[in-house]
Amino acid sequence: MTPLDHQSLNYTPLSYGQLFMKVMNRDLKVAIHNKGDILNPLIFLVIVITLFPLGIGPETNLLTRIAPGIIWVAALLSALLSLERLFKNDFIDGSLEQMLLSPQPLFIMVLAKITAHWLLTGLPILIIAPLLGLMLHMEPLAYPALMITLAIGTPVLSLIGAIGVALTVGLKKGGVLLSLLILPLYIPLLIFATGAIEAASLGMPYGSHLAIISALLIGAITLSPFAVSSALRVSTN
Amino acid sequence: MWKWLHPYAKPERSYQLASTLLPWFAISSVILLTIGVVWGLAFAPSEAYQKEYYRIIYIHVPAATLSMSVYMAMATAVLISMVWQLKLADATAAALAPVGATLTTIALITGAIWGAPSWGTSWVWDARLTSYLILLFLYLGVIALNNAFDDKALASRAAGILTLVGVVNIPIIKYSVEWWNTLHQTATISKFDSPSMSTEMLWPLLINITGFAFMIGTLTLIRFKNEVLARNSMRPWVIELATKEGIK
Amino acid sequence: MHFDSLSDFFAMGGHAFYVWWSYGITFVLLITLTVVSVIKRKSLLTQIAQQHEHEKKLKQMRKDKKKNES
Amino acid sequence: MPTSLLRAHQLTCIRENRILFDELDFDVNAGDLIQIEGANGTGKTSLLRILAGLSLPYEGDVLYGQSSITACRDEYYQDLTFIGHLAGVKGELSALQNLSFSLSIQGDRTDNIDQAIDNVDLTGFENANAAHLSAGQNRRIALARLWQSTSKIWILDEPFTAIDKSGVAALEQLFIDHTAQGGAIIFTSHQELLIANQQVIHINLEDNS
Amino acid sequence: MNPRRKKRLTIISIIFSGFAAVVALVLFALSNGVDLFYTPSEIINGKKNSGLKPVIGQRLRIGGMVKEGSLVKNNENLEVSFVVLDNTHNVTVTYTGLLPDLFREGQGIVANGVLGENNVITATEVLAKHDENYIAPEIAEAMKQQHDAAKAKKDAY
Repeated sequence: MTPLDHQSLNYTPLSYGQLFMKVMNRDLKVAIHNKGDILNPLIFLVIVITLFPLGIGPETNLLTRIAPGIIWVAALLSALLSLERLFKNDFIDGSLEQMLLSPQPLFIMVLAKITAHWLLTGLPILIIAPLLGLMLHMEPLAYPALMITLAIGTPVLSLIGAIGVALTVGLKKGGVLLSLLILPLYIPLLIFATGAIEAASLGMPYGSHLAIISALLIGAITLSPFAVSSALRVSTN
Repeated sequence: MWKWLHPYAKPERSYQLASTLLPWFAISSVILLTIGVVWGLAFAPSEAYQKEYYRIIYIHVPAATLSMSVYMAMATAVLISMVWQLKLADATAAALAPVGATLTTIALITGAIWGAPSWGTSWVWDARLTSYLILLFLYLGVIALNNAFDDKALASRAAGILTLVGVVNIPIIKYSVEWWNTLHQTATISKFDSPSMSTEMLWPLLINITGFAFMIGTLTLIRFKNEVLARNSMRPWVIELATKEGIK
Repeated sequence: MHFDSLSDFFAMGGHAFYVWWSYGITFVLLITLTVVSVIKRKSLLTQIAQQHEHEKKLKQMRKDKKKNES
Repeated sequence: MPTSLLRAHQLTCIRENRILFDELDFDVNAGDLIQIEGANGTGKTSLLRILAGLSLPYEGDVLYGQSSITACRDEYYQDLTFIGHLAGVKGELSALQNLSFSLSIQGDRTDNIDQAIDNVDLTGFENANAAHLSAGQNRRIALARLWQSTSKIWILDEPFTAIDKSGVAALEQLFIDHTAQGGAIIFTSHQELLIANQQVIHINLEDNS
Repeated sequence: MNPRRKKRLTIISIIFSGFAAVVALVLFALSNGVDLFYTPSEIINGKKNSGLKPVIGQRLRIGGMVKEGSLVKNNENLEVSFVVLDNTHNVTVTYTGLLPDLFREGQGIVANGVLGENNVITATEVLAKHDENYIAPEIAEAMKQQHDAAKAKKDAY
């Protein structure tokens, strides 16, 4: 029951892998208790996509043409909706503060939290994407491209979005600001993802589009954890 | 080597320095812009194909090139503030953002007006124009973050992170015309020894670019002084200044 | 002078609309930014002065209170 | 000559254009029990957050060893346990899960967690979700970390809030043990400590501004 | 290893390898071309690097010079057709609508449209692309004369 003599003797750091898994597992466990947080953005996505055929008329050719754009824009908006949760709850209950005070590298914990966020929001989009394609009469040739772009692209949504959330987490009215900060950064992803799907629907190769999206993903993985870490230290000040 | 700079790291001294420089910058910019604009509008010859409306170049090109330079200056100020913890660098970055946003808006609007007669469209979604639009959004985001926090120092650090993230966009804007086949032509004066422009057209353009640079300097100095005042509102010298000039 | 007459100058070879709009908008935007920045300075100084006055008053009140107590 | 663990150097804090404290200097030595005092809004919490490196001072520096804490975060945080206003406890997880998670990311001892749970009188509640426990119990989950702590410097913001009498006594005993072993504690509290023969250093922020 | 050094090493290696991967991917993408832009010879022979050929019904963007004397106007409606060429190949473009001010034979254009049979492109939009050169009319005239003179000289031999 007695603490410390020499702190450095007792201090046992986790390996980076252990730390990553610990944080990610905790976030997943917490999310299981808040099922609405996972389901609501997904339902939002489906509803937005339903609105398009209703709004512009169910003309098949037109829908086929704009399907990639609609799916991606809807995915983008639903990501935006779910992002707020990434750090907000932790900020409110003080566990974010404890993470900032940890002697272990913050960027690993941040990356773990973003990964958990993607597993909870990006992955479900990927799973229901074929259904969305059907609703919009998407060109059959384009399905593989849709799946691949979503698989590489949705992590980018979480990674870049995390920067915006981290910057605004301490603010009372961060929501609108968040979209102003993040949506412009999403534009390149949107352009190349829809470009790839469009190329695929014409039976053309889309490898170079995928290369650009992969470059975005790798760039985001590299930079985002550090940007998020320093942003968190600023905005919780 | 940097010793002479040291006194200017104090807010009061740099405020005074800005006040001394301000009239010179303002006068230079007014003179240069008057010469450049009058020359460009009235005396420069018309262009072989675009006739008279090519004269938009005399504001479009300075605004466009300098708005990117302003962004780079802002990013440099952010880096300086992060590495050396210089509060004045924060003030500089915050002062630059609205100036850069205005220039970007000017570049986009004049570009759209120019595109209508020459290309046959005001706007195309090609790489150059899109990345330029993103630049405007980045500026707006930086301004919004600067205003979102009550504490100026915090606001600057938050805006600084976004500024650095956005630097990725600058090479994309710059090289978009070469990497992609955009409708936008490549740079006219990328090489000074043989610019792709007749000399009697080039001179007013160069004068106008310098004039715009001084204009930017003027506006930045005015805003820089404001930022220094706002960030040091507790200091006796600011209070003294405020009681002298503030209450009417 | 490149143009033959003043009206030629204003007509800009039939493209007056494009040229004058560009220059006009640029002028308006730059002037607006200048004016806003200058006004900002005035309001900032006023605000700082007012805050200072307010604090002076508060300090005086505290002093008076202490005097009365003792 | 006592060993200095932490030094506040010329700390100035400004919030909403109000100077909370100005050029504050003090040393935190091994064995010190420091109570920060002052009325509401005098900047107690701000000071603690600055000392923990969560906020930046307007001017001045907090030194750990020879260097500023922002320059040696990792080393400093090995040596620091901070418990703020917020418990940092997830309502969705059990007391045990909460405690073991925060111990492992803080690099504290994770052996003997049951004993730590017992120290804060939570035996029997360890598997209940924290959301179903009372405010005092949530607070105790956070405080249980102190018994497992491997760090010398403790910064505690109102540690006695919502804690009952026996809890306060146990905590005070822990304070005595910790300082006796060369640790240092900086805390805020609206109540006087009950323990006798313990030298408490008082820093009053109202004197400063 | 000392934790601080371990952390620094991890950060540096992550950033370095990430940067290298990004550059490699972008270079790969650029070498293949990511846009829908084709020159006339690319429409006929496929893209230079990838041999990629557009398919009939594909929306694309074409760029090139308008061939001298190829512009045919239909006076009843605004339908026009013209030939776009680069160094080696020709492609016909048809378009209904007003042409931009700078459109003229011998000038560069960019058209958005759909590829049809026989490499005929039905354009939905024709835009004039002008280069980065700005020259006064007299000089343009002088250059043209010089050019013609050189040509005449060449023809004379």
